[in-house]
Amino acid sequence: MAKSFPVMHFDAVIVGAGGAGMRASLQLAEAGLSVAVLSKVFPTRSHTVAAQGGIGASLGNMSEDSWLWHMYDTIKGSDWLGDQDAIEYMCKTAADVVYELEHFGMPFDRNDDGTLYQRPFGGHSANFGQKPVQRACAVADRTGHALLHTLYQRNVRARTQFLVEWMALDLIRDADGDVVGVTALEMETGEAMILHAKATILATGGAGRIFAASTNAFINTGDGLGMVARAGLPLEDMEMWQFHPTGVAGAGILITEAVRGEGGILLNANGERFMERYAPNLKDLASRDVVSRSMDQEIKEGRGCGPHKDYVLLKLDHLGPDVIIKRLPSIREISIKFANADPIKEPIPVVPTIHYMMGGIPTNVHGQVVAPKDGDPNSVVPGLFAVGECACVSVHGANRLGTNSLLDLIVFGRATGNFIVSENLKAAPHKPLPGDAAEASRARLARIDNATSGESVSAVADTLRKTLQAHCGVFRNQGLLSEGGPRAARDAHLDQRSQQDVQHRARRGARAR
Amino acid sequence: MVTNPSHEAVSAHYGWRDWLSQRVTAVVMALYTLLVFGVVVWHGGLDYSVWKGLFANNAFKLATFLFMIALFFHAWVGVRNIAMDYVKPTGWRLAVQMVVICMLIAYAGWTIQILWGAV
Amino acid sequence: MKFRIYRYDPEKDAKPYYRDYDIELDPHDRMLLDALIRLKTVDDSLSFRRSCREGVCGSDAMNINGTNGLACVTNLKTLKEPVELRPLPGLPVIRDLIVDMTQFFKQYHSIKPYLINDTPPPEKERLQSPAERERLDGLYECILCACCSTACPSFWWNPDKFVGPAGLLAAYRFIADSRDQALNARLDNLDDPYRLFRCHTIMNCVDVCPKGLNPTAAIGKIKDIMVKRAI
Amino acid sequence: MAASGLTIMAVLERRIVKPRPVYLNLLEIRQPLPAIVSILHRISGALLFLVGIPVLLWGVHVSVASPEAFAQWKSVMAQPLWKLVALALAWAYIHHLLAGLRHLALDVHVGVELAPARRSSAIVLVLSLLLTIIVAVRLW
Repeated sequence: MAKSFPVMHFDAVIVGAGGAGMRASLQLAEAGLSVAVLSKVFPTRSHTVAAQGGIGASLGNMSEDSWLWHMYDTIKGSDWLGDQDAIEYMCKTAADVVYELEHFGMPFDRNDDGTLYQRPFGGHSANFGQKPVQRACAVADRTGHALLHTLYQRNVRARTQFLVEWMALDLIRDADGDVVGVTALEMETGEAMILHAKATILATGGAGRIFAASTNAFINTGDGLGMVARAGLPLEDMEMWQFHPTGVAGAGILITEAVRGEGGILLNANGERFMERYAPNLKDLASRDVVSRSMDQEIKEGRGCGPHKDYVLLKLDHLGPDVIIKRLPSIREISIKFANADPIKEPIPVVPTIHYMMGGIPTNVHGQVVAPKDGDPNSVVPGLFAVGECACVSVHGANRLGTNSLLDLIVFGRATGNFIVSENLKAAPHKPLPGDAAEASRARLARIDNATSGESVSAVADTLRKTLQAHCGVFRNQGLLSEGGPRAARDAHLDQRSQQDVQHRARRGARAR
Repeated sequence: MVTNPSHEAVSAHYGWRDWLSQRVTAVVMALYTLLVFGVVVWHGGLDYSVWKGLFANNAFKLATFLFMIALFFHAWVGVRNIAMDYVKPTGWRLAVQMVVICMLIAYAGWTIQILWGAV
Repeated sequence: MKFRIYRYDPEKDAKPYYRDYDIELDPHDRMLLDALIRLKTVDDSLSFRRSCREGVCGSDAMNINGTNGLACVTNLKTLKEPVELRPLPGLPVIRDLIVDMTQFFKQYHSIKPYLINDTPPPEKERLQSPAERERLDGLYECILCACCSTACPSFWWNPDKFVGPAGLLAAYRFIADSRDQALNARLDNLDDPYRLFRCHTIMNCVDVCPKGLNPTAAIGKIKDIMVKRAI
Repeated sequence: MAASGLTIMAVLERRIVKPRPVYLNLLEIRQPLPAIVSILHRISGALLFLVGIPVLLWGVHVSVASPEAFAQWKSVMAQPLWKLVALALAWAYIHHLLAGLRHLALDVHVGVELAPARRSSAIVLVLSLLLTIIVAVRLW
């Protein structure tokens, strides 16, 4: 293998072409920067496409609403652990970014007066928790699909450069600890390259696939988190994972909260609407962690349905065929295909399923990655940004409010784009690449290329997923977690597997300090 | 796989006329078919006198001529469509199309000769 | 369960060949994609695309027993054995079941797949009545899986010139949008014996669309508007 | 862009490797009924153009010429080989006509959903065969 890789130069490189990556790339491309977006799948295959329910913004199209109430719901939903400055920024900006999406052509559902329709959603309330409010802007139950396609289309218009089916390998940090680009592999040819950039943005999404049962796409393997960890930077809040209350039992496919927003209810084996007991005010529309825990409790106490008493039922036939066909068409499709149940006639079997990673790469509201340095816990890592689920601006705290994930992508994708544009990168020169820019990737590729024996990837991954599932479930406590951590490390053979990576990380860490 | 947006709009700015004319000619031919079928049924079969009589009638001659012209135009668009799908080299395709045009013009001449030529 | 799969590795194989598999499935393996993932644990050289595994991302389109479809929403019980799996027809094969979709996306891009409205946007949303919005139903849901275009004989013969069902469906999605102002330019862009009029209403696209969409109907409406505009 | 660096276009151009196979085996790809009707529409059209038009013109030409020519034409048409040709052309004309009417209906947005389209194609297929059989009975 060649000593170093060929080099391409850009003002900005974005890793990941989901909602956040493409919202950021749009700002950059429209500002005339040379920007490359690399993605291991074609952009419209990104996991944003699977988001169903909606995007939250206090437009007040249905009844009075206020960004303050949205902010309150978000903070309360986060178990009071979210960063309130960031949440304030997000909720204040929400209306503008949603209107922007509408102007981009996103086919939102409408009210009779032509304004955007908004639906009720779990945890959305008026007047600081007093009563439910309709705040979720939606495109039937395909909001993420419409959003992702609209952003791709707008990027086509802006002539963004996409590097499709390219796999990012490692961040490149120079002697000052600044990030000056990434190494990446063109998957079709197996050719590795250096993408030299003045700004590197990670938009690699979540890691839901490290669990055995997940609502996430197969691609959600947390690649960006690995890149950051290998570069010697810390991650934040990694124990905070959201279980979505309604994944199809056995299949894990997501059934949006909008089902309950439109009036669907949860029943246990006795036919009881048990959420009335756990959350008398919001009932089935309580926040996700509350509903998930309640469901788990019901199942644990023997009131689950089915031969193994291991799921509960989501009933929506009382909404009538019209509402189901107009507002929840994909849910019906999923339910028929994956649960053998037509929700117009019968309830859908559901279980809490891993859904969203609240933690990730720590950033500020400009998307700049921060890490502790010289006593400053929020010291910026120059050249590196992160947006979307892989980032932790900490607007979600310990539990994300439904519809805030799409909002997070768009608000912070755009904010990061704007910040980078304001930095006037066009005029600035590239910071030189370090001499060993490609070394870590080269060594790792060589090790894989030259390996003649080893274990099966799928077997190792399966063990790891089972451990995560067993130790980081709906109820997580000190004992389970502290037992699961080392076990997961053992499953992944972290001790022996990545000697070269570890050595490299140590060197880098030393330099960065 | 690398995909980059291409923006060339490469329309020829024609196409709808051929598409429509193929439909219009189809209707003309269908009506004529119905007419001939009706005449044959009306006369309970075909013998020479009926046949000859038909072709002595100017209205029928005109209808037949219309049918033939519709047929030739319809055939032209249809055969060109086939050539566009299966004959890839441009030179060959143009050659095929030229031959077809010549044939159809000759057929049109023949039609006129049959209908109004020396009887 | 028995499978017969089209295999091609550009680094090893001079030409494609078929390989037979017979594997025991788990009772939880419901869809074809589950079976493929299980096959990959046996033969990790087998290559196919997959992502959302619920029929919304459009990655795992392939030719299944002769018909294009998404592996993730194809129930194994509906399949005749041996299940014959081949790449989408008419596109260059990169490896096994993975095709190069450049041509397909080129056609999609060629119809300017984005809203065109050059008036300054209002402070809030552009208004659109529910009826106007409803006109986009059955159009915007396309997942760009390419099942339709690669089932279309017209696309097989002219993939470089015919926009194909997916691209034309997208074209009509913007023509039908009350907010779009580029109707004439869009029609001009399609008035072409190849780009639009290669469609001969064969309807294979409708037959295979995993989302139940109807590109043929959309194309018919484009032709309609174009002819009405001209006359 | 620095001189030492590669542009995306340069990368793209380098990538044109060896020719790739294309899977397009028409015998293995299942064709639904509407597609079969459609391809038969094309085949019958080609047949009518290549054989039908000259035979039609020749037939009309000689048959209106004189009673003797008409009689002679009738006797030629009575030969089994010509009967077969006539039958083939009859099928081609009937199928092309019926399938064409179906296409016209689709063009005015009638029956353009999947189920009716399948049904109408079955009807076209069966009806054209039936009518051809009737023609065959009349011919023999």
